[in-house]
Amino acid sequence: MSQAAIKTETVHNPDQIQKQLKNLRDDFPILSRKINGRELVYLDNAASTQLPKQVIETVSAYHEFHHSNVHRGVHTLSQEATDLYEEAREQIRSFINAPSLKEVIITSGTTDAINLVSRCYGEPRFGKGDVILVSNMEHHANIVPWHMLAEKTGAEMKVIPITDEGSIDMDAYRALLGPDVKMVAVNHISNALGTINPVKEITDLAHKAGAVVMIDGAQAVGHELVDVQALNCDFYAFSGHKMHGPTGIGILYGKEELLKEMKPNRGGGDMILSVSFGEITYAGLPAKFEAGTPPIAQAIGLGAAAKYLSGLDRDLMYQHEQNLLKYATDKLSSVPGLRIIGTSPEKTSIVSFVLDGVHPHDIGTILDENGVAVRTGHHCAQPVMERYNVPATTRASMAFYNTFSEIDALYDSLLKVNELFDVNQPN
Amino acid sequence: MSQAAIKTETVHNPDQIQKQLKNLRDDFPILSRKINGRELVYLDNAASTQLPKQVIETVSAYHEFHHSNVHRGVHTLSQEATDLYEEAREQIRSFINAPSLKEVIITSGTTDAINLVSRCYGEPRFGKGDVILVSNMEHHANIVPWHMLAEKTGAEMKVIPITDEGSIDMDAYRALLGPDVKMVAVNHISNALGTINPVKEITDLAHKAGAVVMIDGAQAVGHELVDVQALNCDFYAFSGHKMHGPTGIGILYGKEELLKEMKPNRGGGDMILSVSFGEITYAGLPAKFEAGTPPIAQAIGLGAAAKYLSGLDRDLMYQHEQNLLKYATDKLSSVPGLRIIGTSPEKTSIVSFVLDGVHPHDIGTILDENGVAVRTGHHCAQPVMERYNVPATTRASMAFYNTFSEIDALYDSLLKVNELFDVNQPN
Amino acid sequence: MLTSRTKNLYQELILEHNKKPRNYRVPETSSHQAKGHNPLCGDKLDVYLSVDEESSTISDVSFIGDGCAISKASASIMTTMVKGKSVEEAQSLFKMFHDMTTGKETDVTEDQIPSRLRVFAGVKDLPARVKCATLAWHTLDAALQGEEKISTE
Amino acid sequence: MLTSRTKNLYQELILEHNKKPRNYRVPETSSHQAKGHNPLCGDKLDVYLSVDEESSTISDVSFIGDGCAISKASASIMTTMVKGKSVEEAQSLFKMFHDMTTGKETDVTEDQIPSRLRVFAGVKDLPARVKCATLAWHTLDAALQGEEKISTE
Ligand SMILES: Cc1ncc(COP(=O)(O)O)c(C=O)c1O
Ligand SMILES: Cc1ncc(COP(=O)(O)O)c(C=O)c1O
Repeated sequence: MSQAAIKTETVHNPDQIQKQLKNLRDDFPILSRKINGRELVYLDNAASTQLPKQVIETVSAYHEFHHSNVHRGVHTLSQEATDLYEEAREQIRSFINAPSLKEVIITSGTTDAINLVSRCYGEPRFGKGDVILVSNMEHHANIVPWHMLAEKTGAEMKVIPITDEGSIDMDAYRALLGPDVKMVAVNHISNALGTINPVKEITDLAHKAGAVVMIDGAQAVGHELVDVQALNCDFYAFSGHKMHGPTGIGILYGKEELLKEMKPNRGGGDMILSVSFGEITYAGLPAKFEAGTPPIAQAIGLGAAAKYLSGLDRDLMYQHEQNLLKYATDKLSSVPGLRIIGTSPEKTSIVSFVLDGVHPHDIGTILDENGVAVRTGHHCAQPVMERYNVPATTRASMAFYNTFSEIDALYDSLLKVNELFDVNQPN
Repeated sequence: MSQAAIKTETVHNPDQIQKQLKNLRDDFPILSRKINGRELVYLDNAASTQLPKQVIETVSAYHEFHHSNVHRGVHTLSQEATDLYEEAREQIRSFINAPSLKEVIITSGTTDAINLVSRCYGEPRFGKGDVILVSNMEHHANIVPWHMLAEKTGAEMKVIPITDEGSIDMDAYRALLGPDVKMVAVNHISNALGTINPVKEITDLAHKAGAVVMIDGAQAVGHELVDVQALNCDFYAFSGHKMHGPTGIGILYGKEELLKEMKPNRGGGDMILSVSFGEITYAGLPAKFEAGTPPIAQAIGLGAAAKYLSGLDRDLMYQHEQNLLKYATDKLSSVPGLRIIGTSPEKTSIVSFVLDGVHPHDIGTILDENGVAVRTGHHCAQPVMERYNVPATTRASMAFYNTFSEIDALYDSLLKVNELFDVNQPN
Repeated sequence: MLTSRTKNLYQELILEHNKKPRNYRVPETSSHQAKGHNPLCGDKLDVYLSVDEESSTISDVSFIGDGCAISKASASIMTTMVKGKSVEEAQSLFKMFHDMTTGKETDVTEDQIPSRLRVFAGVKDLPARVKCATLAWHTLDAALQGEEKISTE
Repeated sequence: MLTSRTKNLYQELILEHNKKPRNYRVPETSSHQAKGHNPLCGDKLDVYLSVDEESSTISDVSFIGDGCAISKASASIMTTMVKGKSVEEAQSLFKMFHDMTTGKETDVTEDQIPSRLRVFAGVKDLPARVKCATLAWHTLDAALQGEEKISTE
C-alpha cells in the first residue's frame, strides 16, 4: 500500500511534500490517460474527483463475490452484503465524526440530501413570515430546493451578500439574523470561488438566533477534515463523487433529535416496520429515510474512499493543496489579461478566472487540446456569475494528486490562448 | 462472447435448452462461489439478480478511463462521460421500446421512481374524493408512496382484491373503476407470488375510466420483453439491480405529455435553465427530473446490462425459466407438508411456499447451510402475507442462469428440514 | 446430511422447546407486560410477568407469539429460567445471554453460563439470527422497565 | 504550439468575425425576432429580421449577444450570408450548415458548401461545441417560424 509510505516525518518544503505524495498518483488509473496525444492534466476535481484503484476494486469485488440485497435475508450473501453495507456506514460515520450511525443517512447525493431536509424538515414547519437564509455563493443544489420550498409554504428566501473578494459578509449576515430566520443554508466551501466559509461561526450565530443550520459540504469532504460534532451544524450533506468515491451516492448527516421528529422522505420497502392498508408504521433511524434497495455497491465504494482518505496523511495533503493554490494563483496572475474571481484569504485549491477578450468556452476547448481538463461555465452557481457580472468563468480545481508541473501546463496553455486570439499581448 | 453461441436453431427439449444457456453461467463470477463449503445455489433473484462480468467490467472501465462529471464540460473526459451516459439512456430506451429519450428518466431505483410519480403527478392533482387503486399483491414500494399521498391530499387508497390463486380479481377491478379513480398502480409481476398480471388489459380498462396507470415493473424487466408502447401505460418503473445491472439506479418511463406538465421532483443543478434569486426556469425533459450529478457509472452499467440481455435469445431464456418454474413447482409440491402460495396460471419463475410446522426463517438458515440462497420473510409485501394468513413465506426465485440440478438441491435441503424438525414425516 | 453448524444451532433442547413451549399462555392477571417485534422476520411475542413488589421476585412469567424455532425456544427457556428469580437475577441472566449470543468478550467463563442458555451459543456465528434468540429477553427487559413495546430493528 | 485541431477550429475568419462581428446592432424596426439561449455555456443572443412580405426576402438582419468566439463568429457570418436572400434560401442554408456541423451524411459535396460556412466544419469533432456554432442559425429559424425564444438544451 502506498499509503503507509507517506506517514513519515513532517516536511515543509513544497517540492518535498509533492515528492512524498507523488507516488499516490499510481493509485489513480485515469491519471495516466492521454488526451489528444498529451498527458492528461486533470484540473476538474471540483466537478468530480477521480477514483483510486482501491475503490474501483472494492466495488468490483463486491459485485464478483458478495452481491445480494441487504437487510432482510438470512442467507450468507445477503448477510455479507449487509455487513459490508453497514461497515461502510461506520467508515463514513467515523470519517465525519458523527456521534451515531443513526445520524448517517445514505442518499443518492448532496442534491438528494438537501432536498430531503427541505422537504422533510422545512415543508411541515415553515410558512408565511419565516425566512430561509442562503448565501450569494451557493450552488444551485442549495438554492433551488429552498426556492421550491418557499413557493410551496410561503416562506421567504433571503440572500446573505458576499464581499468583493468572495467571503460571506458576516456583518450583513448578523444583521439578517432575526427571530423570523428558521434555516441558514450555506456551503462549507464554494465550488465557484473556492472560499472556505467560517461554518462554525455561522452555525453558532444561527443557533443563537434560533435557526437550524444546513451545511452543503460537497466541496469540503475531499479536502478538509470534517468533524460534524465540532461544527455543531444540524445537517451536513455531501456526495461520494467529490471525495474519490462513486457517483450515485451521498450522505446526509443530521442530528438525531431532528431526524427523529421528521417525516420520512420516500415511501417503500425497508423504511417501514409494518404495512397494512389501514396503517403504516415507520421504521427508526436511519432506515426511515432509506426507502427501497439502497445504493449498496456505491455505499461500499464510498466506505472504501473514506478509508482510503483516512489512511493518508491529511495534513500533508492539505499543505500540498495549499501550496498548489498559492503556486497557481501566483502563476496565473502573471498571465496577461487574466483576472481571478474569488480571492478570499481562506480558500481551497480552486482558481476561477476570466481572461480579457476570450470566452471561457473557447479557453476550455483550447486547454483540452493540450490535455488540460478544466471546467468552464457558471458552475451551477449563476448568482455568483451575476455577482461578479461575468457570463461564466474558467475554473481549475486541484486535488492532492496534482503537481506543480500540471499548473505549468495550464499556464503555458493560457499563453497560447492569448496568442491564438491575439489578445493581451505586449505592445 | 458467449452470447453469440445461443442464437442457434430453436430447441424445445428442456434439457437441451438448459444446455444452450448453461455456458452463460461463466459470465457471472459470483456463481462459482462456495457457501459453507458447498456450491452456491442462488435462488434469490427476485431480491437482486447477479451481474455478468460484461457489466462489472464496463463499470470498472468507466472509472479507470472515462470518469468525469457529465453535461456541462467541454473537456474530453467530460464529453466521453456524457456520451457514455447518454448512450446508456438510448440502450435503456430501446430495451423498453420507449418512443423518446425524453421519456426515460434516470432515478435511483423503482422506489424513487414511484415516489416521483406520487409526488410530482399525484400531489398537485389529487384531493378529497379521488381514488387511487392498488392491488392486494403490491410491494411496499407501490403502497407506501400512495398511502403518504392519500394522507397529504385527502385522496383515498382502495385495494383491488386478488383471488385465492393469486391473480388480480378482474371483476372486482372493473367494479372499482369509476370516475373517481384517478390512478391505478399495479405491479407487472408480483415479487411475492410470481403472478404475471394482465397489465395491458388493466391499463385499457383504467384508461376507459379516465385513470392514469403506473406499472411497477421491478420484477418484469429481468424476465419479460417489456414494450411500454404496446402496454400503453402512462408510467413504468424499474430498478437496475433486478435486471443484472448495478444498484443505485432505476428508471421511470413516463409519457411525454404527462411528464411535461409535471413539476420537478428535486431541485438542484442540471434541472434548471437559469437561476437567479428572483426567478428559476426549469429545464426540459428528461433533465427536469434529474437534479444534481446523476448516477453516471450506474447508468452506464445499466446500459451495459440492457445490452447484455438484448444480445441473448430472450425467447429461449423465457422458455428455460418457465421450464424451471414447472420443474420446481412439481418437485416442491412433492415435499411433505409444503404448500405453494401463488398458483396463478400466469407466473414467472418464482415459487413462494410455506412448510407445515417450520418457520421460514429456520428453513432459510438450514438451506443456507447447504449453499442454497432463498429469501424468507414478508418480501416487502405484508398485505400478501395477511391475505394468505401466513406470517412469512420462503421464496425461491430463478433467473435464466439457474439449472434443474439447483432445484434438486433445494428439494433435497427441504427434505432435510423436515427431517431435522421431525415434521411432515411418513408415519 | 446436516452440517455440524446446523446441528449445533438446532440442538435437541431447542427443537423440543419449539415443539412444546413452556409457559405458553395469557395469564389472567399480570403486573408487567410488553410486546416484542422483530420486523426482520416478522417474529412477534407478548411477555407477561407477575412481580411481587415487596420481594422484587418474578412469581409468574409466560408468553405467547409467533416466531421461528430459535425465538420460540428462547422464549420458552427464558420463562423456565427466570420464574422465581429476583428481578436483578433475571437482568443479569439477560446480560449474560446477550453477551454470549453477540459474541462479546466478557469475564464469564463458559461453564458459568447455565447449560440451558448455552444451547444458543451457536447463533453468534449467524448474525441474521441473533435477534431471534434475544427477542424474548429484550421483551422481558422492556416489561421490567415499564416499556410496552420494543422492536429489534 | 497549437495543435492542428485547434487551428482547424479557430480559423482566421472565425477569429476575425469574433473580433469584429458584422451587423451587430439592435435595429429600429424589425418584422421578426427571437432570443436564443444555450444554457450549457450561457451563450445568449438576439436575432432581428426585416422580411419583405411580398417577395419573402430578408431585407435586413442583425444580432446582439454574448457568447464564445464560435457562436459570435457564426452569428456574424450568418447575417452576412442571409441578408438579401429569400426565406427559403436562408432555411436551406441552415439545413446545410446543420448537417455539416452535426456530421450528418448528405448528398451535398464539400465544394457545394459556401466557404464562409465551411470554416465551421471542425466543430463536428467537438460535440460540446456544435451547439455554439448552430445557436445563431437555430435562433434565425425560430424567428422565421414566429417563435420568440429557443433554448438548445
Ligand atoms: C415488485 C417490486 N416492486 C418494487 C420493488 C422495489 O425496488 P427497489 O428496492 O429497487 O426500489 C421491488 C424490489 O424490491 C419489487 O420486487
Ligand atoms: C458546493 C456544491 N454543492 C452541491 C453540489 C451538488 O452535488 P451533487 O451534484 O453530487 O448532488 C456540488 C457539486 O456539484 C457542489 O459543488
